[in-house]
Amino acid sequence: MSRMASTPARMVLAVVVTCTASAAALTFTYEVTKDRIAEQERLAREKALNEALPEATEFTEMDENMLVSARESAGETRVDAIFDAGGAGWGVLVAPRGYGGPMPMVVGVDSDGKVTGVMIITQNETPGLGTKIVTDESFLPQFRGWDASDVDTAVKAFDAISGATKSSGGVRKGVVAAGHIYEEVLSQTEGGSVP
Amino acid sequence: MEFELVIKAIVALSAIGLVASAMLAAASRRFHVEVDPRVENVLSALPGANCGACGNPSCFGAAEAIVEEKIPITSCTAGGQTVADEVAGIMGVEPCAVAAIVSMRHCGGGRAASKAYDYSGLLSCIAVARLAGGDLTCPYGCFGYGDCARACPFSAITMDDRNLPVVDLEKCTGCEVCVAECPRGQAGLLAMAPAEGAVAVRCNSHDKAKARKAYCPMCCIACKKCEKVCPADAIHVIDLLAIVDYEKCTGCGQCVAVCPPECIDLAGRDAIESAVRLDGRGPKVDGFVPREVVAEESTEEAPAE
Amino acid sequence: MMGETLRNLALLFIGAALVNNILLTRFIGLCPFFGVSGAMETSVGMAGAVVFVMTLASSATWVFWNALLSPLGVGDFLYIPAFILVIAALVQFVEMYLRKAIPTLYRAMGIYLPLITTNCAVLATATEAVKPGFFKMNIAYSFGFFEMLVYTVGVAVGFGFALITFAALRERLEVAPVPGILKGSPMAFVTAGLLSLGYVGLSGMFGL
Amino acid sequence: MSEWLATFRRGLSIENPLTILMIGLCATLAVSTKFEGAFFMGLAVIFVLTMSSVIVSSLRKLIPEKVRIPVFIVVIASFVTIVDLSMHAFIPGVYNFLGVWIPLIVVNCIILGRAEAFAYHNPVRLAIADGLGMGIGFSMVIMLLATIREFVGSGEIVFLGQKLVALPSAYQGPGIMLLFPGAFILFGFMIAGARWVTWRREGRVVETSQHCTIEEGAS
Repeated sequence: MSRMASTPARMVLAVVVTCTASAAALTFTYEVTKDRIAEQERLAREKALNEALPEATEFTEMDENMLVSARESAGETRVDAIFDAGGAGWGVLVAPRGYGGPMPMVVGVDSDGKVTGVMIITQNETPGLGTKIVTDESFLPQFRGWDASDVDTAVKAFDAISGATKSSGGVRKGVVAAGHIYEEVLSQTEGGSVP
Repeated sequence: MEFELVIKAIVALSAIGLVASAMLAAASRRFHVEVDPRVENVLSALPGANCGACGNPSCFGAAEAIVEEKIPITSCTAGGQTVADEVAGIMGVEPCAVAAIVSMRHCGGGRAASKAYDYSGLLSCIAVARLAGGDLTCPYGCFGYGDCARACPFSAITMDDRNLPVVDLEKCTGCEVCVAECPRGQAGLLAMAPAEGAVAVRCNSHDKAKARKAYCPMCCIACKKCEKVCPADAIHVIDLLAIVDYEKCTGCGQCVAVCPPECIDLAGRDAIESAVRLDGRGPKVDGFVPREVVAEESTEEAPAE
Repeated sequence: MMGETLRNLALLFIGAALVNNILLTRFIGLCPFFGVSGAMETSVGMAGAVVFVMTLASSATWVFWNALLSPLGVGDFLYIPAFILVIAALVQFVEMYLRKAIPTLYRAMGIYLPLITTNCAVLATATEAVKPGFFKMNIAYSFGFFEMLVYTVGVAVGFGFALITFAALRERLEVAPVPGILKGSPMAFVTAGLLSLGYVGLSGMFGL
Repeated sequence: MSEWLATFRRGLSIENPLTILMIGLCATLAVSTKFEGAFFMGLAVIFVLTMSSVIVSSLRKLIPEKVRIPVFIVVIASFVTIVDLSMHAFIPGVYNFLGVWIPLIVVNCIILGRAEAFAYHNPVRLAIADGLGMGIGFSMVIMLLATIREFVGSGEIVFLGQKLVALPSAYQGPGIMLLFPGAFILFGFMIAGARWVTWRREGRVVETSQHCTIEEGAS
């Protein structure tokens, strides 16, 4: 079969040309999809925020300084963002670790320091086992009404789902972290307004 | 569409591509090993199973050795004649015939051999051999737990109803894996012999005839009838055991007919015979020649040669 | 402070090698796992080659990521071709180099090198090492070079350990009376399942 | 045309990448906990395999032998990234479930293996047949495995939010089916089943197994 001989120049040329073509094609795909991806992520986040804080009407993301101090009080749990819901409270976006990796979720805390709701944005738990944290109807509502300024007491009432211990434990860790953030950072600010 | 991003992407990926390919191009110069192009060609002709039968660690090693003329072009027993012809073509030499070498079992005892004790451990020859030297009273015989059959990379060995390994001459490539695997293989229980028209002595015991007879009814009794009948002077009783000289043996089968304990057999007949027994269909399989007929046919053919 | 750092590094290593064993709890890199685990000897060779290549590959991708892709802001969509290209070229380069410079090592390890290009474990580890979170190990920060190195060696050692254990099991299996239909690969899968069950039991150890 | 069909069929039956050649296992076992995930994984593999076969095959005379692996890999990686970004944009749920396995299609031995073994040596027409056949063969097995695992393990099959089949909610499936060990064990029995069928049909045949070997004759 007639094939290109492998001279150095040809080798370099072949690879570089392929790379160029590939980079151009990928940038194009990226440009086409990136708005949609951002939009999807924003929608998912907004949906979760609305469900975790049903009374809030608008959310504004809090600034970087706040996030830095929040991360300090959250310990090992990842904190993605904190949203200020006007007078209705705060939505804390944490990503504690479940069985299948980090589970980004929203913990809603109202201005009195009560947990208003917990919503999981995405999770990658084992279908049928770990996913019960979402499908089990009594699991997520149990966090409602927890006292965020004293989560370490409230957590004693926690009820894990059998067969999904690690996943339920992950959600618990997230709520506890959000509680600590409230206790040490958010409650210091004035009733939900941006400092 | 951000034009800038496209440029950045192209620059980034091309830079990596450039570094990578330049590195490879430089390496192919700098680290160029003078490889005879024939090595690549021979390598692609070889089966690529890296079985090691030729004594080289891999087919690549074998290809190098063939090109450097350290080993003959017919070295690849697994590949056989077709590979040898192809290799001969690449090397530019006359193709020559590969004598197909196959594994041959030198024991006919099986279930008939007497046992020293009842063994009920792991069903493996190596395991039984380590337990007081094995469960056979005969120190040369086949244990029949099939290590060779499991080890054979070409699935050429099956265990038959006599608890003996039967070698399929079509599939056997002579790679000697079974010899290495068998605890008594090196001692002479399994040995390599040419496949074409060979007879096999199904015994490798050098013990005194009386002791031997006590172990197993199938053993060679050193009666020398085969030696007398052989027209090619190819079989001799040496040290109380009939040994075939494969340089001379024509596979006429006259010794097979006269052997009193039926200890000598045609190499290929064994497989057919046990297939017949296992199927229970009687001697109607293609190529099966009953023992009596072997003698008659061969006496007819022998003068013609 | 020093003690704390060492403790974290040790946990990172154990987490990568055992608790999150790449082969048996993450399913990454199974092809060589079944391919070369037939014999002890080859699996040891493969394990050595993987440790070597993985460390090199992760270091190289770490450099490219931090020096080129990340600053230019094109990492999000170019990392797949970029990393795999780096790995493929690197493996080929190492192969050429070894063949010329250290022929003995080449003979022992060289034949496994091409196989490693298509080993998902190498790509996954190299990506994880520069983009933590990619493979969902809950690492909330990005690695420094040294941590990356510890992590990669941990993964590779875990890979080699699982591979060699499995090869040893398979050698035993060869002489076991397995029903004909399950002989060979089906039985190997069942065995791998049981071995993996053991590794699942490690989950949660040290809170990892 | 019959040559085309023959090439196509090989991937489905006698050279099925999963049950016979046993390559590309990682993704198969990992994403087969959900039918939905397996379905889109299959689609992604078919797309990447066919497209990269076409490109490799049409450029086969222009690619110098010594850099063929890097070039193949960049081509494959580009298609994989396209799939990755599109899935992220249009089916985020599935994308999140498949996660790391989409990027890892790049190193799925099936794809590079076919590019190297088939597409580099054959015309575009046949490369398409081979890519489609192998891709569909892969998808069939992974979907079958996922159907069994999801149904037995969790008692229902969900596809893009719709329940296709569901057992009464009192059903408590054996959780091991959904965990990693269950995948190994189930797959072991599936190969045994496939082998039993072949043995029954053709009498006992010699087992062939190949691994993801990319012969690097280049260097």
